[in-house]
Order: sequence, then structure tokens, then C-alpha cells
Amino acid sequence: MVNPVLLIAVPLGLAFAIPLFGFISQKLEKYIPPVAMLFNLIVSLSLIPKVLEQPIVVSIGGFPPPFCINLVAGPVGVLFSAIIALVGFLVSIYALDYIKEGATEKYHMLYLLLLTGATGVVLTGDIFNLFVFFEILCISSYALVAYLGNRAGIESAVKYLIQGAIGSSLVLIGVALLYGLFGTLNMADIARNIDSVSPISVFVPLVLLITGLGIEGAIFPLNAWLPDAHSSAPSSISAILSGIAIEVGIYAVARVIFTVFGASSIFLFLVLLGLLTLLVGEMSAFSQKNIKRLLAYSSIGQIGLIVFALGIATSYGVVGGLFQIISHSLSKALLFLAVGYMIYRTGSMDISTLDGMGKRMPFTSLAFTIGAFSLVGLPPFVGFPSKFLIVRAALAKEEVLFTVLIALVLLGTVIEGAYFFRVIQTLYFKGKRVSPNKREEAPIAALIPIGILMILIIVIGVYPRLVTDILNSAASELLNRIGYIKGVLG
Amino acid sequence: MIFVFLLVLLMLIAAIAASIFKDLISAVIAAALVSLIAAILFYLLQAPDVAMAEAAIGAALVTVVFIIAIRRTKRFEE
Amino acid sequence: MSFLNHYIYYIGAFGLIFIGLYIVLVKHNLIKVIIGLSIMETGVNLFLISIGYIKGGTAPIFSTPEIEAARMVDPVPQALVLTAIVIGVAVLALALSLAIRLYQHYGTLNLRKIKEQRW
Amino acid sequence: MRRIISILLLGIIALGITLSLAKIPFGTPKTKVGRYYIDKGVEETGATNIVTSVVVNYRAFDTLGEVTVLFIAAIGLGAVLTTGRRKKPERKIEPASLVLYTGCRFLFPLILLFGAYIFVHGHLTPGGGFQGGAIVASAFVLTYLGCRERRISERGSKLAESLGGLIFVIVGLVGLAVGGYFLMNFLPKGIPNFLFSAGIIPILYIVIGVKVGSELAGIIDNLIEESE
Amino acid sequence: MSLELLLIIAFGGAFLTYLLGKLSSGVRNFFAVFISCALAAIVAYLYGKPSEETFYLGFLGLPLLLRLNMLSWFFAIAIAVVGALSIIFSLSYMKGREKTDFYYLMMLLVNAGMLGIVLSGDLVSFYIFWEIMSWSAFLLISYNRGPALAAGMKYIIMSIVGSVAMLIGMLSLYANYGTLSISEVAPFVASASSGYILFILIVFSIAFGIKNAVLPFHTWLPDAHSEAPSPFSAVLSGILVRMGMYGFLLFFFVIVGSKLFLGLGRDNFHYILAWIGAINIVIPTFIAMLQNDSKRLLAWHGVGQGGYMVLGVALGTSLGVTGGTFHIVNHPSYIALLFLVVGAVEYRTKGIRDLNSLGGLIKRMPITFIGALVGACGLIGLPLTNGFVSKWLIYKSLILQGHPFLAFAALIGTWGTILSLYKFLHNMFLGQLPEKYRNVEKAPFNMQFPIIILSLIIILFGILPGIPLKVINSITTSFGLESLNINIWGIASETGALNTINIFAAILAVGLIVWLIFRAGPKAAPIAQDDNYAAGAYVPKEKYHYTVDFYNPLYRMISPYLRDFIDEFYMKLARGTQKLCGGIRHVYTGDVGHYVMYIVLFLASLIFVQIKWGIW
Repeated sequence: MVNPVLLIAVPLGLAFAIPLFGFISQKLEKYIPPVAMLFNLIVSLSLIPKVLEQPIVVSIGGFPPPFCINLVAGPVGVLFSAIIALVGFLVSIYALDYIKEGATEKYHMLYLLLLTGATGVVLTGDIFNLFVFFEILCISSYALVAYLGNRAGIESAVKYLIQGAIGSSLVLIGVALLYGLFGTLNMADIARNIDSVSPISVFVPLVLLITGLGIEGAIFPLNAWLPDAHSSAPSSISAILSGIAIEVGIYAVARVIFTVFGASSIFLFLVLLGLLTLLVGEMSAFSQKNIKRLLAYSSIGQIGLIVFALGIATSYGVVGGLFQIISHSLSKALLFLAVGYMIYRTGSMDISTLDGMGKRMPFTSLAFTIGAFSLVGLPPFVGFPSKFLIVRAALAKEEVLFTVLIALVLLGTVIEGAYFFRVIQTLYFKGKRVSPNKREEAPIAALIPIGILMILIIVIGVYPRLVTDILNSAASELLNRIGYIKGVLG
Repeated sequence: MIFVFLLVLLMLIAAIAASIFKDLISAVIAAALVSLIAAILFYLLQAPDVAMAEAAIGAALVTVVFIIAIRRTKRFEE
Repeated sequence: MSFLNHYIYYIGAFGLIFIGLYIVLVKHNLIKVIIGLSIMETGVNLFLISIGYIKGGTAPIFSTPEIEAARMVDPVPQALVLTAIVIGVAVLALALSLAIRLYQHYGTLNLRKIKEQRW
Repeated sequence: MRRIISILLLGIIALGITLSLAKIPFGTPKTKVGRYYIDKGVEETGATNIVTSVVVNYRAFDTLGEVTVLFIAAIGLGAVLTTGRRKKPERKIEPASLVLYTGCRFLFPLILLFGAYIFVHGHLTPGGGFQGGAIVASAFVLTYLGCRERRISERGSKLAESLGGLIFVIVGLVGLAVGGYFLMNFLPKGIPNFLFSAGIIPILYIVIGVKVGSELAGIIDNLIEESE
Repeated sequence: MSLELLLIIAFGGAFLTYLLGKLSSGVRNFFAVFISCALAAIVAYLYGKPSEETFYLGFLGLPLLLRLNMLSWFFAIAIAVVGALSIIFSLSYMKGREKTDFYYLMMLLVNAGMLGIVLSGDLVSFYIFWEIMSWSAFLLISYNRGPALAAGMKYIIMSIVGSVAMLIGMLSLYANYGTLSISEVAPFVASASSGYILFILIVFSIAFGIKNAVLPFHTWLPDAHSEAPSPFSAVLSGILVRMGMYGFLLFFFVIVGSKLFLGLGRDNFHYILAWIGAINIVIPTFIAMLQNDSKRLLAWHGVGQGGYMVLGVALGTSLGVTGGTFHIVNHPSYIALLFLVVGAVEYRTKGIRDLNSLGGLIKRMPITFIGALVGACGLIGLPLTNGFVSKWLIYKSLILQGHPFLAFAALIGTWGTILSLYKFLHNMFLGQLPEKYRNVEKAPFNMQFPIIILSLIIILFGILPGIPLKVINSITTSFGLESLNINIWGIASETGALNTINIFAAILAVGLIVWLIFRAGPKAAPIAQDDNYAAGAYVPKEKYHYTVDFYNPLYRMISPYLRDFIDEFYMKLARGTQKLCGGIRHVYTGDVGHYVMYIVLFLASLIFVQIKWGIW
């Protein structure tokens, strides 16, 4: 059996080793992240069949679970680590050619560490360890947002850092309170004892954790850093931030609410919060002129949809939410990657400068179109089954409230459709009918990941069975607290 | 006990001072004082390891880093 | 007074946290804000350590054989705080380097004036 | 206005936290995990400093993460400060006064030695990799401030940082290979209270010390570089 | 020949066409025509072979079904024929334009999507194909750049609203009954409470109404039709829009069932629907009369004719449904024909659609004119065209059911149609030939070919309506309505007798007499166009006054009342939304102090709520 700790240890070791490879040859450095992520992808995929039977719980250091840090490679963890590895792998191939300026060695290290942090967050079963990996994720994203060193990048990174630091302090206070209340840091152990303490005392750490983790997870009033950071980072990093980082934040929030606290009474609140996030995100994106900012706001909207679905908290809802996470990761990564080279070619992020891209960069434009269609939820792309599941989950509640709410959610989708279709029109049909510009397609290292993402979006969209098994068991892991506690503590 | 009480009071006053001072160097020194007193409190709370770390890192190194940063930017708050 | 006796460390810790938060909320200057973050960080650490304290306890080190294990204070919060301190320094250093770069670009550290990224 | 709102909101939060704190009385033992460490720590890890045994053995994974965070900060800071930097002509740095210079040269190895002592004895006495590393870094700070011309070689610090991290991970992986658990304490525990005891703990603390020291020094080096 | 294979050919052919286009445009053109004709042939071959099969199991545990019955075959053949003809027409129309590969891909995709819709046996595949059709149509509508972009946006936004409604309805059915197969869902629905059925029908009616451009949802259509490339306008107006009618038929009669449908809402639901249909006939027809853009004029008729179908179907009697259904298949024949005519004229005059600057093209493009004439007759519903038959059935059923006001409305609609199509014919083909079009050539053969075919169809079905009526009769009987007595000349039932042979004979006789009278009377002598004087002075050619401002007095009289209030309302709504959205994003003020305040506010309000109300 492959030990899931390798998913963290190997990329971490390789990240540390990048400077050493750099001593051998400068060219070698940039090939480390793809190798590490490929390794992770293979390991995660090979873990899936085992995990479907029962979660793999490994302890670090060889002590029994509540007394040491343990990793819980359940369906949720492996699903997320597979997504992280997949998107990380593809984006790192993209970066081979895209990242040419600046301290590239540092870029590759930070990039790999970011992904390692994300993997750690989704696999760990210890709340303080979750905090530590969260910090790895956050701090490397601060640095990467500032990587270009221009005005926008630095400003966004500073704002992101201030909010993120507040968030991590809040998380730490929450962890401290939990430790004070329960005398343990193991999530399963806390979950087992959570009912022994009066609700008001537990509520405060819960709220602190939701707020602190929700900042990275971009839930509405906490997500003000997101549009800045996503639009100012290099596009490859925007793809990762949008496709992985916020999903991991949502994972953490969900894990805390579902598993640790079992806070079933705030699910409705979560639904409303998701709806609010969705509407604010989509509406803010609507009249946006900056293409990357538009995508960033759309990410907020999608996160809202995910939170909405998770808040429904039936197995349909959670499956839908997780499916939406997959769909958003793939689609948004694709969009950012596609937009990256468009911006590179035009030198501007203004949407109106993208006219005629359909001629100049046909493949990239096609990729953008498919990504946008998928986000809007059109068949036969991956966004459709996820939207299908979410709407079904909401309607299966058979409450008028949920019917109204899902109608509002879908209204948000209409807005999303409106602005994405406008961009697509700009790509293909806007502007004068000029003589064909010369082709300036993105380099092959960028086209390969873009192509793979496109294929994945279509394949999963057409054949959702590929992922539904793991999604179903992941949903039952999230909903079945007792099972989780038993699985970890025996 | 009164000693602890005074220390905490002093620490809070230093923290408030750090927020009030317009001169950033003074503010940083006040923050360093906060850290230092915190280190003493750690020691009193039977955490010598943490006290050492706080004194070496929190009070000393952080202050140096702050001062370098202030030298490279602006000394006074506007 | 006995209340103070019991909770003086908590009061100190949360005092620092709220002063730090207040600085972040109200102050305009980026360096000030970072100072606020660091004060907050210290407060959290103090809180963690005071959770682990036991009245009349000793440090969790078996430096001499006659130390009673039962009277030792909890070692876990101390380990956590060690980690937290280092993380705090890391964030701080990064924040200050960003502040330096921000100053190079904008010529000011007033956060109310640095509003190019918005809407 | 902003002040009033802030105070109001912070007051509400404080109220909530107070309610929660009511269930966490000060000064009473309330932990089972900590109790386990105190009872079994010496026996299981061989370190007499229980905090060390928690940091480097029971919760070594956190420590790995923490080292990584510092590493990220160091390279992130390098990336932030170096990208887009205009190359300035080397300015001549005026040398420090002789007394200061000699004093620094004299103190430097002593401080270094002190730092090394602290992290080597981390499993026996208070202190450890972080504290020792910070002291090592302060030795470098001293030389920057005092001697003004000394720089740690970038290659050297890079090597120390990445080798340090790598050794940490490799020790963990060896534990995985030998005992089936990542970061398992696979070396003999020895007799408590001796320098050569506690298995991998001293190795890891030395690694951490070197790494933290070079990273903190590197951070300050990077920050200071252009300001001169 | 399985249905699965049919769809694989349709979709695969579309993509293969695109790829072949990268090789050579000649091969691509041939292949596109081949695929679309092959589809028509296959569909024709499948006549009378009902089947049902599962074609895909991978979608979230829902089996996706395909099924062929009379209803779907009936639509499928219309789709395939119109699709093939418009592709043939495109060959010259699209010559030398940009992105032709893309154009053919999308044309074939739209076609394939529509085939998928009518062949799907469950609502999920229905929805999937519906969406594929919607977005490929969006890309085609936007194809012409310029104003087409706004038209495309209007279309796609309304279309998404429609599919959102459909999604809600569909998943509500799924959540309640656990199945989405049409045949399995129908019995469940039949036993549902009438309130729930009403909810389902209203939700789906929004979706289908938007696609079918029923009155409050029609605003996308005029823009989209007039801005799309003409061959696609033919498809769009002829058949794509009528997918909404297919949906109505499916839901009213197959899923809900005719008895339940008629009794819904104390017998009022279908009556209200009929009135919507009637309004839908009158207003758009009069708006059409005032248009000066030939395609826009036709587009408004597309809306108007939809009203007849809704009216007929909503009546729910055998005659009415038969008339409505027949109208659905008649409509593509003449509206597509007229759009193709416009396309041909546009092609030869280099893109002129303004009715005020055309004229006299009858000499230059005679075959096109004949096509236009036949199409216009069909649209008006003159005898000996298929339009007559279907409208006659609708009138008849209205009168039999005792709805004089509805019948009157339908009649008014016909008058408006006559007036506006006279304008259309006259301004394009009759009157003076403008100087600059003196050398216009007749349309190329592959434009004339579809025009001729469609004209023949119109006349054929006009004289021998029994052929389609037989099919329609079997559809309506499958709905549970009583069967009509169909013969090849029409209907022999007592209640709705129709015999086109009598009409044919009468018209032949009258025509003969008229011809004889004209023969006997004095003949008009053709005079050169510039051989005329005004008040004794020679009028320079460039000052000739052609047929400008048709119906100008009428226009001045009624135009204030014929504004498209609904469209204006939507535009206002859109602007309001835009303003609101622009306002919302100002919460991201750029001031990090505010952002931290949001965080603290969030935290504090949660704690406050908990302390105050104790939600947990």
C-alpha cells in the first residue's frame, strides 16, 4: 500500500531540493514541479480504489491517533489531492514557458510549496496541522501574487496578506479555544467530545474557524482580497489560486462544520451565505472591463454555488457541491490559462482589446469558449452535471424556500452567462472585419495543458460516471461524522 | 501576583502606545517591549522554551526587521 | 480581585489581540498595521500558553529526577506556540518586504491612498 | 466613525469570547494529550524536555510545516525584493570603527557557538532549533551592523536551507521505510539526560537550527541589501 | 437503422465537416450537403418505424433514451429537410466569407441538436440537446458582427432564462418521481395534484414560450432573425423557434394528457393560452407591416404565425390541434422560403435588405420572385397553398368551439399579413428597378434549387393536404383526441369538411375567367423606365422616387401604439440590472481597512446572533 504521507513528503522534499538541482543545471529547476505533481497524481489515483472501501488513516511518528498527527486519506482527501495534483501538474507544464522573467527558481519552489500546502490541508486529520498547512498555502500565495513585482501585484499582495494574517490569527484563536475546551487537537477526537460542552462555548471557536478559513475560502464578506489577488498574479498562479486555493479553503470550512462540529443548525445559514456570495460575485463581474478581474469575480460566484450546495447538506447536495468543485477547478484553470497568453499577446487586460482573438489565437479562444460554456453550465461540458446535481438537491428538499433560493441561484447563472457570452462575442465577432491577422498561437507548452483540460471538461461532462463513485463516498464521508470518528480512533 | 498584574498593565500600555506613536521607530520599540514582557510572562507561566523563542525572535529579530524596513521606507506616519 | 487573579493572563492576551485588531482596523499606515498584526500574534501566543498553565506547575522538563510529573504544565500549547511564533515571523518578514516594495511603487504607505485595485 | 464601529464590534466579539472562556478555567489541568506526553514522553522519545519531544517527535509534522513556512518566507521575500530591481552601482561602504569591527569579529564565533549549543541541547534543556537558529541569525545581524561588509554567501545559505529541509524530509522517509511511519523515531533512544540520546530529535534540531539560522539571516540580508 | 446512429452521423458529420474544411472548402461543402441530405433521407426512411432505445447510461445514473414516434418523426423530417435546403442555399451565400468552416459546423450542430430534441425519449437528453441547439444558435446569430452582437446577447440571455426555467421544472419532476423518461413520467404526472401540474406547465411554458417567441417573451426574435445570416434565419424562424411548439405538444398532450390539460385551472388555463396566442397573432402582424427591413418584417411574421399554432394547440380539440400542428410544419416551408428569397436578393444586391431601396427585381430574378409569391401566398393562407389548409382548420375549430372573438382576432391577423406581405413583394420585386440594380443577375442554381423545392412543397401540400394530415391525424389520435376522417383532398368529417379538389376546381375556373377577361381587354405597353417627365421637366435618374414609406399614413396613425413596450421594459430592466451590478461591486472599495472591517463585522454579527437568539 502506498502511504498517503508521500503525497506531502515527496513534493516537499523536491521543493527543498530545487536549489540543489539548480546547482547542477539551471534548466532542471522548472521540471521539478511537473515531476512532483505527476507523482502525486499517480499516487492519488492509485489510492482511490482502496479509499472507496475504507479511509486510510496513517499516523506520523508511529503513535496512536489522538496523541500524534495523523493523516486521513478518506475519499474527500484523496479526491481533493487528485484535483490538486491534476491542476497543479497541468499548470506547471504551462509555466514551463510562461514564467520567464524574475526569479524563476523561486517561483517554482513557491509554486510547489503552495500545492504541497494545499495537499496537506486536505489530508491532515489534526486541526493545528491544518492551520500550519494553511499557512504554507497562504504565505506562498502572498509571495506568488507579488511575484511580478508591479504596482498591482504588490498592492494586491499586501491587501491579501493583511486579511490573510487576520484570518490565520482568528483560526489560531479558534484552535486555542478548542484545545482549551477539549484538551486535544485531533479533529476526530474533538468531534467525539463536541456535544459534551455547552453550545455557546463551542459556537465561538466555530465562528472563529469559519471566519478565518472562510477568508481563504472566499465566502462573501470575507473575500475582498480575491478579485485583486487573482487579477494581479501571473496567470498561471491565478489559475492555481482560483482552481485550487479557494476550493481548499472551502474544504477546510466544510470539514470544520461537517466533521468537527457537526453543526447541522447552521446549514441554512450556509445556504444563504452561499447565495449571497454567488449573487455578489456574479453581479460584480457583470460590468467588469478587466478580463482577469471578471474571471476572479466569477470565481466568487462559483464559490457561492459550492457553498450553497454544501449547505443543502443532503447527500445530493454535497455530491453536487463536490462536483461543482471539480468543475470549477478545471474550467477556471482553463480560463485563466487561456487568458494568460491572450493578455501576453495584447499586453492589456481590457476585454475590448481581445477582439479578433478568434483569428489570432484560435485554439486558445476555443479553450476560453469551452471553459466559459462549462462554467455557465451548458451541456455537454462538466459544468452541466454539477449544476444538474445542485438544482436537483435543492428541489429534492421539497420546500418552497429552497425552490425560491434555487431560482435565485439560477438567476445568478443567467448573469454569469450574460457576461461570459459577451466576452465570447468579443473574441470571435467583435471589431472590424480585418484581413486575417497573423496567427500568434500560444507556445506548445501552454497548448498541451489547455488541450488536456478541454478534453477533461468534455469527457467528464459527457461521462460523469468517471467521478461519481468517489464523489458519492466523499459525500458520505462528510455527512457521516460517526464513521469518520470511528475510522480514525477505532 | 501584583507583579504579574503590573506587567500585564505595562504590556497593554505599551501596546496602546505602539498604536499611538506617530514615530514608527518608537512604535516598533513599544511593540518590542510588548514582546519582551510577553516573554517574561511566558517564563512565569512555566514555558521557558517559548520565552526564549519569543525573546530571541519576537523581541529581537522582529524589531531589527522592522527597523530595517522603516529605514527603507518612511519613519513617520502621515 | 480574585477575578483578576484568575483571569489576568487571559485579560492580557485578549487585550493584546483586540488592541492589535483595533490598530489594523483604524490605522492608515501599513507599518502600523503590521505592528498591529504582530501584537495580535503575541496575544494569541500568550493565550495559548496560559491555557496550558497549571497553578503551581513546573516547566515540562525532567531536568532533575525528583520533579513531579503530575505538576507539570501542559507541553502541547508550548509546542504550538513555538510553531506559531515562527510562522508569525515569516508572515511579518514577508509583509515588511512587501511594504518596502509598495513604498517604492507608490511613495507612500498610507493604505487609504493606495486604492488602485478596486471594484 | 470607524473607531466607534470598531470598538463596538470588538466589544461584541469580546463578549462572545468571554462566554466561551467561562468553560476554560485558568490554571486547572484540562488536557489528556498533554498528560500522555508528560507520562510517556521520556520513555517513548528519550528526550527529557517534553516540549522538545512534542515539537520534534509527536508533532514533528507541524515542525516540518513550520520550517517550510519560514523557507517560503525567505524565498518569497527574495522573490519580492529581487524581481524588477534595478541594478544599482556598488556604493562604497564606509568601514566601521576598529573597536566595533574587532568586537564583532570576536563575538561572532562566540554567539554562533552559543546558538549551536542551544539547538544541540534542545532535548535536554530549554531551547532548541528555533531559539538556537534565531541566535545564530543574530550573530549575522551583529556582523551586518558592526562590520558592515560581511555578507553570507548566497550559495552557502541556499545550500544550508535546502539541504536542511531535504534532510528533514529524508529522515522522515527513512522512518517510513524502517518503521512504517513517517518521521518515526527509528534511532535508539539512548539514556535520558545524555547528549547522545532521544534518537532523531537532536539530528532534527540541528537541521532546524542550521536552517532557521540561515533563513533568518538570509531574510535580514535580503532586506538590508539595498538600504545601505 | 438505429436512432443512435442517426445522431452519431449528425454530430460526427458536423465535426468532420469542420475538419474537412481545414483541407479544402470544396470537399467540406460537398460533405456538408451530403451529411444534411443523408440525414433527411434517413429520417424519411424511418417513417412509421416507432422505436425506443437507451443510448447512454453514463449520465448520473439516469438512462438517456431515444424514441421515435409519429410526433417526433413529423418534426424530424421538417428539421432535416429545412436543414438540408438551407445548407444547399448556403453554398453560394457563404462563398468568400470568413469563418465558413465554423459556420457549417454550427449549422450542422444546430441541426443535430434539433434532431436530438425531437428524438429524445427523456427530459435530460431533451434538455441537453436543447442547450446544444441554443448555444450553437447563439454563435450563428452573432456571426454577422455589428448589430448582430446585441441581437445575439438578447437571444442568449432570454434563452438561458428559458433553460433555467426548464431545468427547474425538469428537476422538480425528477426529485418528485425519480425518473425523467417521458413515458414513465407521464402516468405520475397524470395522478399529481392540479396545482403541481400547473406549476410544471407554467415553468415549462416559460421555457418553450421564450423559444417559440410567445408574446411577453418574443423580443429576442426580431433582432436575432434579422441579424443572422439568411440561411440560418430560415432555419431559425422555420424550425428552431418551433421547437417550442414541439415542447408544448409534448407537455400538453403526451406528458400531462389532453383531458387533464383542458381541465386545468377550472378549464381556464388553455383558454388563457389561446388568448395569448390570439394576441400574439394580431400585434406582431401589425408591427410587421411597419418594418422596412425585409428580414425584420418576416421575423415579426414569425412571431405572429407562432400565435396561430399556440391558438390551435391550446384549443385542444381534434381540429384545432390538427390545424395547429399542420401549421407548425407549414410554417417552415413558407417562412424558410421567404428568408431564402431575401437571402438570394441580399446576395445579388450585396447585402441590401432595406425595402425602400429595392424594387423591380422581378425581371432580373424571376424564379426568386415566383418563390416569393408562393411563399407569400402560403404565409397569407390563400387557397391552394398549405397555409390555407392549416388556417382554415384553425378557423373552423374556433367557430365550432364558439370563440368568435378569437376567430375574429385570427382573421385580423390574416388581413395584416396580406397588407405587409404585399409591401414585401412589391417593394422588392415590383415597381421601378433602381438604376444601380440594372445588372443584377438571377440567383445561382444552388440558391434557386431550395426555393423551387420549397415552393413545390407548399403547393403540393396545398392541393393534397391529406398526405401530411394523415400523419398528423395519427399523432392527434395518439394524444387521445378523436380521429378525423382524412382523405387525400382533405377532411371528410362532418364537423370539419375540407375538400381541396373543389377549391382547386373553383379557383381554376375563376382563374380561367379572369385570364380570359384580361386577354380580351386592352394591353399595357411596356415603357422604358426613364421615359417619363414630371411637369414637363426631365427627372434625373438619381432623383427617381421609388417605393418609399409604404403605408405611411397608417404608420403615422398607429405607430405610437405599436411600440414594443415589452422590449422597452426588458431594456429598462437590463439597464437597471447593469446599474445595480455596477453598484454592488463598489463594496470592494479598495480600502483594506474596510475589508478588515467586513471580516470583523461578519464575526461580530455571527456572535451577536448567537448570543441574542441562540441559533445553536
